[in-house]
Order: sequence, then C-alpha cells, then structure tokens
Amino acid sequence: MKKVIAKVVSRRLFDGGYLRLQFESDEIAHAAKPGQFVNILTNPSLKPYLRRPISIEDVDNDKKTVSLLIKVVGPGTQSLESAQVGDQLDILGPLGNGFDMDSLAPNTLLVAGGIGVAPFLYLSRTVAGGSKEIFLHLYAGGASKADLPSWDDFHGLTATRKAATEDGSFGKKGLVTDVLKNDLGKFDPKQTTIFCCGPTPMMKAVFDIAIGCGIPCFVSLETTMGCGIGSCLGCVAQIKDQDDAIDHLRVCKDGPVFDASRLTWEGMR
Amino acid sequence: MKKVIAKVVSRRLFDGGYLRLQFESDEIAHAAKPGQFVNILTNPSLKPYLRRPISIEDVDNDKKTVSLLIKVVGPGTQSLESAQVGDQLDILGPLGNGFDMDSLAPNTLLVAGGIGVAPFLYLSRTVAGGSKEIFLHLYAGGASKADLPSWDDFHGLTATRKAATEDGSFGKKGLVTDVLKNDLGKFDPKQTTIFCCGPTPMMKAVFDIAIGCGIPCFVSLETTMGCGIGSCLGCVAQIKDQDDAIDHLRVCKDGPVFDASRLTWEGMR
Amino acid sequence: MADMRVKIGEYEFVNPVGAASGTFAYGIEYQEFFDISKIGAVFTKGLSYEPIIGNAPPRLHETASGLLNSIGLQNIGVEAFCAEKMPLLREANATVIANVFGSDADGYKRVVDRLEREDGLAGYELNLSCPNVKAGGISFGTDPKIVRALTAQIRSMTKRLVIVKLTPNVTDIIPIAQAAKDGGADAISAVNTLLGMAVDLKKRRPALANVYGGLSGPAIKPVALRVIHQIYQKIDLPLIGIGGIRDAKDALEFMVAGATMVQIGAQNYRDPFSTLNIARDMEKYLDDHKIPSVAEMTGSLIS
Amino acid sequence: MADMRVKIGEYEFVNPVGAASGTFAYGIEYQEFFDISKIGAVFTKGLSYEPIIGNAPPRLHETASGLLNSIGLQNIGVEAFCAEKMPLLREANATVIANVFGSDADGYKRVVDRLEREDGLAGYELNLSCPNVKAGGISFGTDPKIVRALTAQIRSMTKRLVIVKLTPNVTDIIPIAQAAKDGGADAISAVNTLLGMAVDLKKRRPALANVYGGLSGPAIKPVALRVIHQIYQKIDLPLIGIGGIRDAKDALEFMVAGATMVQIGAQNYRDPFSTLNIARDMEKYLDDHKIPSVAEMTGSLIS
Ligand SMILES: Cc1cc2nc3c(=O)[nH]c(=O)nc-3n(C[C@H](O)[C@H](O)[C@H](O)COP(=O)(O)OP(=O)(O)OC[C@H]3O[C@@H](n4cnc5c(N)ncnc54)[C@H](O)[C@@H]3O)c2cc1C
Ligand SMILES: Cc1cc2nc3c(=O)[nH]c(=O)nc-3n(C[C@H](O)[C@H](O)[C@H](O)COP(=O)(O)OP(=O)(O)OC[C@H]3O[C@@H](n4cnc5c(N)ncnc54)[C@H](O)[C@@H]3O)c2cc1C
Ligand SMILES: Cc1cc2nc3c(=O)[nH]c(=O)nc-3n(C[C@H](O)[C@H](O)[C@H](O)COP(=O)(O)O)c2cc1C
Ligand SMILES: Cc1cc2nc3c(=O)[nH]c(=O)nc-3n(C[C@H](O)[C@H](O)[C@H](O)COP(=O)(O)O)c2cc1C
Ligand code: FES
Ligand code: FES
Repeated sequence: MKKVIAKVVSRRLFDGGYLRLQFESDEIAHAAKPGQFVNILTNPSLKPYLRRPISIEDVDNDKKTVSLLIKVVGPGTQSLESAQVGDQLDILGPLGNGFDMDSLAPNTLLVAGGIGVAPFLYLSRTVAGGSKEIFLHLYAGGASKADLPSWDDFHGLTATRKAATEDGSFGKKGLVTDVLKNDLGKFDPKQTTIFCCGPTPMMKAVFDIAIGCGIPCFVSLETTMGCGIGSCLGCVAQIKDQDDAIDHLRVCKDGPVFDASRLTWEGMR
Repeated sequence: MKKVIAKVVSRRLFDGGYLRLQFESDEIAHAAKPGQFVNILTNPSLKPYLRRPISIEDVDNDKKTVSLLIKVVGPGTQSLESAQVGDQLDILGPLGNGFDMDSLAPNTLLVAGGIGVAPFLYLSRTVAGGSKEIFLHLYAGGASKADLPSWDDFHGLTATRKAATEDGSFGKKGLVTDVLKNDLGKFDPKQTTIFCCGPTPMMKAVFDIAIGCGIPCFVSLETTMGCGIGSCLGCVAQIKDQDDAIDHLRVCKDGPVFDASRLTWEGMR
Repeated sequence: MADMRVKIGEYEFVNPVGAASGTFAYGIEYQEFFDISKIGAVFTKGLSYEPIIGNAPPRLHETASGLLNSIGLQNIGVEAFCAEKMPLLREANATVIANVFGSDADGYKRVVDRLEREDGLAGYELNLSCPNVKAGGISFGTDPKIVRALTAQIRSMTKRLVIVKLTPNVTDIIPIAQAAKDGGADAISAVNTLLGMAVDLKKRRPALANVYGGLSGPAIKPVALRVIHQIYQKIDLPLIGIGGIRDAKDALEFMVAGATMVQIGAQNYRDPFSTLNIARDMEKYLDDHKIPSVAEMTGSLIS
Repeated sequence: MADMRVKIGEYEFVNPVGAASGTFAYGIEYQEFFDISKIGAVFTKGLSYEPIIGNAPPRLHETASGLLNSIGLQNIGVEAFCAEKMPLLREANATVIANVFGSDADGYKRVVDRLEREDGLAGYELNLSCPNVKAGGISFGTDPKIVRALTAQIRSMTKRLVIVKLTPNVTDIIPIAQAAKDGGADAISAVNTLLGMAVDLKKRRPALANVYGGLSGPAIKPVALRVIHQIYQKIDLPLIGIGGIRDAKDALEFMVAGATMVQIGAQNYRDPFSTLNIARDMEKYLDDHKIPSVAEMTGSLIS
C-alpha cells in the first residue's frame, strides 16, 4: 500500500452518470490484484470529509496506469467527475485482499449488479491471461442498458456473458438473479464458484441461490470507510464463526471480499 | 434591497491578485448609491459558510450592470475568482447607506488604501455627472503599482489624482497618508471633506491627520459580516456619543460609512 | 397537498418552520423579502427589559461549517420592541414568539409582564443559555431547580405558550428537560449554541473580543439531533429542533428524531428566504412521498 | 531550526504532535508509511483487558466537516497488544502511550497492571469518555470524585506518565480537570468526541446502528479550543489539545490557547502522513517567525 499523487491520464463520461478515470501510477499498477481498491481524497477541502473507496477496474498491460469505473452519486464522486486530464489525485492503494485466486473454480461465475461489475474486468483479464484453465461466466445486471457501461470491454475475456436489465433495454428483461437461477443447473456445483459484487439485497439473493445449490459464494462488500487502511475499525462487516460467535472484520483490510457464508449481513445497507 | 440571481457578464483578472466582475441586475444597478455594497453567496456549499460583502465599484450608464473590484485573499474571493462569464451569482443588494452625498464639500478628498479604492469609482462618476460644483481629489495608496488596478478608470473623473506606493513602483514612494499630509495645506478646512476607505490603521492615521486640520472625515469600515442586512448584529462598530456613552452600530445597515469622530475603533482590525 | 399545520398546546402553527432567535432580527425586517405570516413562527431576537449594547467587536468568526458569535445579547429592550416592532408585526399578521431573557429571574418576569400587555403574541421562548448573574454567571439552563422555578414563574403569568429553550452545554439534558416540563412549559426548544472559541494565530489573540462565543451552523447538527432524540425518548412534551438546519431534509430529520417544529438559525444569513423555502420544500417532500400530514413525521424514527 | 522538543513531567517528546487514540490503530501499522519514531507520540487504540468486538455496523457517518463514529471500543485486548504489537513498536523505537479503559475501575487497573510488565511504554492515557457500567453507563469523566479516585489508583501503580483524557460532554470542565490533577495526573488530554447522532431520512433510521456516536473532525475544533483554554486558565497542568486539527496552523492555535502537545485524530484518515507533516510544517512556521522553541507557543495568547 502506497500513498501516491497520481496524474489523471484519461477521462471518459458514459450515459447514465458513469465515468471512467485512468490515472498513472506504476506503483499501484504493479501491486494491484483483482478485487482490490484505491481510496481517493476526492477533494482537498472538506466536502466530502473522507476519502472515497473505488475498485480497481483495470490495469494496463504495461502496468503503468490504473482505471476506475465510477458511478456519480454524491459529493465525492462528483468531485471525481470534475477531475480533468492532467489533474493530480491523492490516492492510497492498492488496498484490501481482493478476490482469492485460489478459490477460482473451473467454472467461475461473476455476478454483478450495476457498478459492481467494475472489479470483474481486471479479474477477467488476469484469468484470461493466466495459465489455469478456467471458464468465466459473466452475469451482469442493471436498471437499464446505460448501467452496463463496461459491457463491451469484457469481449473475449469471458467464456460466456449474459446481461439482464430491469427495463429490458439490454439482455434479458428482469433481474440478473433470475437469469443466474435459470442457468445454475448447467454447472457442476463441485466445479463452480460464484464471485459477486453489487447492491446488498442482490448479493444476499445470489448467496441464497448459491447455498441452495451448494456452490461457494464470495461477495465483495461495500461499507462506509473511514481510513481504508485498517485503522479506524469503521468499515466492519459482522461475521459469525463455526460456533456462531460474532466478530467484526474490516471490509477494507480483511475484505472487501468475504465468503458469504460467514456473514450475518447485520447492518449491511 | 433585493436578493437576485445575477449573471456574470464580464470578468477580468489583473496582476497582483485582483479581479473585476461585472454582473447583470437592473434592480441593483438602479437602486445602487455610491459606497453601498452587495453580499454574495460565493459558494453554495459550505466553504466559506457566510456570504462575502463587496463594494459596488461601478454601475454602467444604462443601469443594467454592476461591477465589483475584488482582491483575492481567501476562500470566498477565490470562489468569485473561479466564476465564469455566464455563471449565476446569488447576490443581496444594494446594502448599507453608502456615502452621505450631503457631506460632499467643494473639495472632497478620496483617500484609498489598496482595494479600498473600489467604491470611489462609482462615487466619482456620480459626482462628475452631477450638478453640484465639487472638486474631487483622489489619493490612492498601495504596496505596489499592481495594487492600483483601477487607477486608469479614474481618468477624467477627479480634479486631481495622486498615487503612492510603498515600493515606489508608481506615484510617490511611501505612504499615501504622507502625500495627503503634505497636500492638506492647500485646502481650506471649511471647504473640505475627507472620504476614506482602506485598512484600519491607515484610516485611523487619516482621521488623525484630518482632526489635526479640523477637516470632517468619513470612513468606510470593514468588519466580518454575518447577514449583511442588519439582522445578526455581528458586524458592529463601537461608537461613543457626545457624553462618551458607548453603543454598537451595524456596519452593514447603519454604515458602512461612519463619521470617524464617532468611532472608538475598539476591535477594528 | 400535505397538511403542514402543527400544534403546540392549543396553538396551531401554519407550518413547522420557525426562524430562530437572533437570526431573524425582530422579524418585521424580513417582510421586505417575503410575507412573514407564511412561516410557522418568528422567534424574535432575545429581549431584555432594558436595552443592551452587547459585547465589543469582533463578534463573529467563521469556523468549519459553522459560525461563532458573541453578540452579547444586544437588543433594543422590550419597551422599544413594543413601540416600534409589535405594531408592524401585528399588521403583518405574523405568528410571533418573543424570545426573552434576564440577568436574574426577575429580569425574565419584567419582560414577560410588559409583553402580556401587548396583543398579537403567540408566546414566549425563555432563553436559558444566558448567564445567571446571581449564580456567578453560570447559565440558567444548567440547573434543573432554577429551570423549574423560572418556568413555573412565567407559566403563572400567562396563558400564552411558554417554550423553554435549552443549552446543549450540559452533562445530562434529561433532568433539565424534565424540570421545564415540571415547571409547566408547553414545549422545549433545543439547542442553543455550543460554547466555543477561535484563535487568531497571526495576532495571537482570541478571534472574538469576548474570547468565548456560541457555535452554530451545520457543524453542530449532529449534537442538536442527539439532544432532540434524547429528550423525545424520555420526556413527553412537544419539541422544537434547532441546530444547523440548512434545508428541508435537515428539518425532516429533526422531526423524525422527535421534533414537532424546527427553527432555522444561521442559515437565514446565507439565505434570507430559507425559512419560507424550507417549508415549501418540506411540503414537496411530503407530497412526493404521499405523506398526508407533516405531523406524522414527528418521532417516526425506526430504531 | 526551531527546537521542537516538549516535556511532560520528566518525559521529553521529540515534538508536540501525537496521533490520537483510535485514529492510528496500534501505531505500528503506520510504519509502512513513515518512521513512527519521528512523531511526538503514538496514542494507541483504546485497550481493555479482554478483547472487545465493538458495536454492530454501520459505525460511521459523515457530517458537515465532521465524522460520527460508534466503534464501540473494539480492540484486540491488552494481552494480544503485548504479544503482537509491543515487540514491533519497541523495534520501531516509537514513543508509545497506551490508551486504556475498562467498564469499571478494576478494568483500568488490570490493563495497566499488565502493561507495567511490558518495556517500552512512555505512559498511559486514561479514556474517561467510556461508559461506567457500575454507574448506569454514565461516562467516568463526568464525575469529579470518580475521576480523582481512578486517576489516583493508576498513579499509585506506575512511574510512567499518567494522562487523563476528558470528555467535552460536561456542564463544567474545571472540577473534572481539577480532579485529574488532584488524583496525580501528569497531564490532561482534551477533547474526546462530542456525543452526536445522524438520521437516515430515506430509511427513517439512525445512521449508526448504535444510534448515538462520537463527533470528531474540524466541526468540533471551536469546542475543543474552548475546553483547552478554560482548563489552561484555571489548572496548572500540561495539556494535550485534541479536536479537529487538520494542519500546523490548527495545532499552533491549540498551543497558543494553552496546550503543550496536540493529537491529530480523524485527519489521519484523510492523510496517513498528517502527524509527520504537521510536525514538519509547525517547525517551518517557527523558523519563518524566528521562534526558537515550540514550547514558547504554549499559552502565548494575548487577551
Ligand atoms: C471497496 C469498495 C469499492 C467500491 N468500488 C466502487 C467503484 O468501483 N465504483 C463506484 O462508482 N463506486 C464504488 N464504491 C462505492 C463508492 O465508494 C461510493 O459510491 C462513494 O463513496 C459515494 O461517495 P459520494 O460522496 O459520491 O456519495 P455519498 O454522499 O457518500 O452518497 C450519496 C448518496 O448515494 C448513496 N450511495 C452511496 N453509494 C452508492 C452506490 N454505490 N450506489 C447508489 N447509491 C449510493 C448514498 O446512500 C447517498 O445517499 C466502492 C465502495 C467500496 C467500499
Ligand atoms: C462593506 C465592505 C465592503 C467591501 N468591499 C470590498 C471590495 O470592494 N473588494 C474586495 O476585494 N473586498 C472588499 N471587502 C472585503 C471582503 O469582504 C473580504 O476580503 C472578503 O470577505 C474575504 O473573504 P475570503 O473568504 O476571500 O477571505 P477570508 O478567509 O475571509 O480572509 C482570508 C484572509 O485574508 C485576510 N483578509 C480579509 N480581508 C482582507 C482584505 N481586505 N485585505 C487583506 N487581507 C484580508 C483575513 O484576515 C484572512 O486571514 C469589503 C468588506 C466590507 C465589509
Ligand atoms: C448571531 C446569533 C445570535 C443569536 N441570538 C440569540 C438570542 O438572542 N437568543 C437565543 O435564544 N438564541 C440566539 N441564538 C441562537 C439561535 O437561535 C440558535 O439556537 C442557534 O444559532 C443554533 O441554530 P443554527 O445552527 O441553525 O444557527 C443566536 C444565534 C446566532 C448565530
Ligand atoms: C473512529 C474513532 C475511534 C476512536 N477511538 C478512541 C479510543 O479508542 N479511545 C479514545 O480515547 N479516543 C478515541 N477516539 C477519539 C479521538 O482520539 C479524538 O479524541 C477525537 O477523534 C477528536 O479528535 P479529532 O477531531 O482530531 O478526530 C476515536 C475517534 C475516532 C474518530
Ligand atoms: S475503513 Fe478504517 S478500518 Fe476499514
Ligand atoms: S452583518 Fe448582520 S447585522 Fe451586519
């Protein structure tokens, strides 16, 4: 983990309030693993007060730049939206553990809701470029076509790709969880793992489907972060161990990816 | 007094961190009197929290636009610096009493320190365009030539003009108060009034010179303002009446121009 | 369109948004901006029996998302208020609550006594944050016994609303709030400002001539919300939430936490129209969410 | 170059800038950013005898220029701290002050007792803001008798520095500060967080699972400065100023108001280097102003 002052080298706006920022940092690019994130001081003044965590969406081949896919929702992401090429950003990263690459199964299902698709791009590129024989299957959901801004970038990286939109403007009309449910019969549970990232209700639903079929399910959690580096204990997720004793683990340091079966989901919003 | 949402119609930066903004508001332009000011919500977010008072520097002939001369010193004036032509500003005005035009003497000396010169432009234009025979004499001081950004605008509006800069880069080298002191012998105290606007120590010095010669002296005060419209009682200046009883008057509503002989100067910074 | 009326005691307010004392002058000064009868209530600048010239300047200092002030209770005195402001306030048809204070219990009594002879007031708000001269300058609002006695005294003098305004600068707000209730208050308003200070590093001086001042603005909103919630949990009395309210969302948060009404303070400096606009935006929120009456919001927190 | 050393009791700190408890983990975690022996002191996350899992999430909520937290004192317990963190802290040559607490007086005692057997600690900071279970959950730091007794008890156990950390949520800070002094404290640190709350309007729920939380950040700086100034006027004891410090200017303001040292809290979240950078910038300020020693700043307010 490093603190860097990184230059924005490209910036692209998408319909639906999405933004891709690419910044230069060979330190972060070299160290980055799929599912890790960075924590950005979006505004040196006090609005917002805290840094904002954003997943590493991708790292370029030369490992010089990192790209982020951002949904503009509030003051922090608005500040990022106003960053221009050439501006400097104060960034901590890479943070967290990312996806456990040892948990990749021959069939690995990437289930994404909305902006949750972001970390799967670098994961897919890494797996596609790796030596293990792993089939990736992307299930990406959103309210509308505009909520899948990175869909085309997955071209050639996954074995299969399915989209679902609530308004039917792209892919199947409906929820991505329904598409997933329909497909699960095709996969041998022993050869399958689910990685999931999206809104909490969607991740819970995916987990319910997964345990129903006996498939391991890993979820990437989103909580409000104070420091992003394991110090404040503000970002915790509640977990239970085998004998149901409760503990609190840091999403930033011990996560953000957790085995969903460990979670109580308490206070996850 | 009105609250208007006014469009910036021109913007000019000067060396030395000065800025002239012109905004469109026939309501304020029509009502404005020399020495009045406006109070601007420089930033809809909380930095800074309060509005910022800025003198009306000038009003155009058609009484459609108002111009402001601003020295960029902190968050509020920085926000104004970043305002672009076409942007909208939330402005209250015109505020305060301005200069008492009945106090204009045949010789009226306008003594300005730094940005304090701002309100004298509109005053000079008004007097020059008026019917009374009044000779205006501008004494403008600053640290350096760059601190007299509006010097040329006074061309033709005053009977005489003298400048003093501390570094000697323009006009006389030294303090404007020294230039003033040297000149005062020329004016008949009974036919003379001083209007002064600038930093507190300079205004105090001018007042001391003025009483020494028995010349009435009016100063335009600068205090931190809460509301700008007479409500909060935060901006007060301390005055004493004939029998030395103390009271507090609002700079925004009862001022900003005061007969200097009424002031105790307590807490003026 | 949602019903915006709220009730405290027998009094019905047109909407729950008032202008906080000291941030809206004597009320009538805002009539040039808008029709002040359209807001819930005008809480006047604090009135004492005699005029007070207040503290020496400087009196204001901006802080992060806040404002420190040490006005020192400058006001024109109750007599001038009755002579100069009340006739205009009556004419404007404004709902007026007089914020009153004294340097001792008798001071409060004399102000209310004078105002009882004046038509057109909805009630009194007792500012208990000011220094009790007889108790060494500690503020009235820190001692339950004094709060109860003072409230009871004013209660016995009037049929109008008696609202007790509390200071947040106490270890435990509950005994104080209970004392206000026991004294017969119709409502509690909270909070007044937090005691604070700022330093001018360049000059090595306090930023305020009075050294200490009262902190208001968005910075204090979390403290104010907590105080309202604490009182609402324990004391059965209508509450008026004050502290850092900037918009309809903030105002509704106070209502959800337990307030029946709110007051807008320093935000009036940023926008003289804010009370009116916040009431309008609250109504829009209720309509958008199909909530028929603003009164339903009070205490609707799920915990 | 200005002399940045400051002294509390017999202990000399390399500079007056410490990292506040709960905002710098156990200290050693920051060694990967910079050499932590270069800051005045590391005040560890609050340590209890047994590990504590803390409150349910959500635990954080941003407010205007501030941060509400309800961590609930989660920590690994003193035993794990001694086993896992102390060896590394000793190796890093850090100046470490253990922030300790318990649910009763005995709890504090047991933590200190264990730490007394550990080398490499400069002292203890007693967190008196936490709930006193035997006194119905009211915090220790609100009752002078308890503060005095607790301080005296710890004082009798150690030759190391005993620093008493006060809560600002009290009516009058002076009796509490006096009690800390009477109990034998070497210094007082102030302030801990202000009790606050936030409401999630959309969900009609408290923003924190614990409903109430502690407010920190720039929003509280005026309150913290006032508390330091009040104590400095009345109590002759070194003070450590805490609350909303973002930069060297803020830190120096606390010193001018009376602090001998400062602690940087939530600002560490915005910038993990902030303690180091603030110490550096303070030195630069002193050099620019030709002030030979930082200790001269303490209490240099002209009033
Ligand atoms: C480990 C981690 C990785 C993340 N990766 C990404 C990423 O790659 N791209 C990305 O855009 N975001 C990502 N997020 C979420 C991102 O951190 C938040 O959206 C951001 O902090 C919002 O800050 P803000 O100041 O813009 O809005 P805030 O003021 O914090 O929030 C504004 C409003 O939006 C709501 N809100 C917050 N987050 C979301 C959301 N995700 N979707 C919809 N509404 C929301 C809030 O409840 C609030 O009402 C990640 C979060 C975590 C913890
Ligand atoms: C009635 C009135 C009329 C005014 N007219 C004008 C005008 O026409 N043009 C104009 O530029 N300003 C004018 N001012 C001053 C202006 O209001 C302040 O400069 C402004 O409020 C500063 O806001 P800020 O947020 O930029 O800086 P702040 O953060 O408020 O101040 C930044 C720093 O600059 C210092 N500072 C503040 N004011 C000045 C100053 N005037 N000169 C040097 N340092 C200062 C402060 O002490 C502080 O340290 C007027 C003030 C009043 C009361
Ligand atoms: C400049 C100023 C003057 C005030 N004067 C009074 C007063 O006279 N009486 C009173 O009860 N409260 C007074 N207050 C307190 C406010 O009514 C209100 O309780 C406080 O400012 C918190 O609300 P806010 O954060 O919305 O400003 C004053 C506040 C300010 C800022
Ligand atoms: C997340 C968090 C956790 C904290 N934990 C502790 C703690 O364990 N013990 C303690 O004495 N203070 C604790 N504090 C209080 C800080 O040490 C400090 O007193 C307070 O945050 C004010 O300083 P600041 O405004 O600079 O943050 C904590 C503060 C925060 C924000
Ligand atoms: S965000 Fe601070 S510990 Fe995770
Ligand atoms: S600024 Fe509020 S009364 Fe003058």
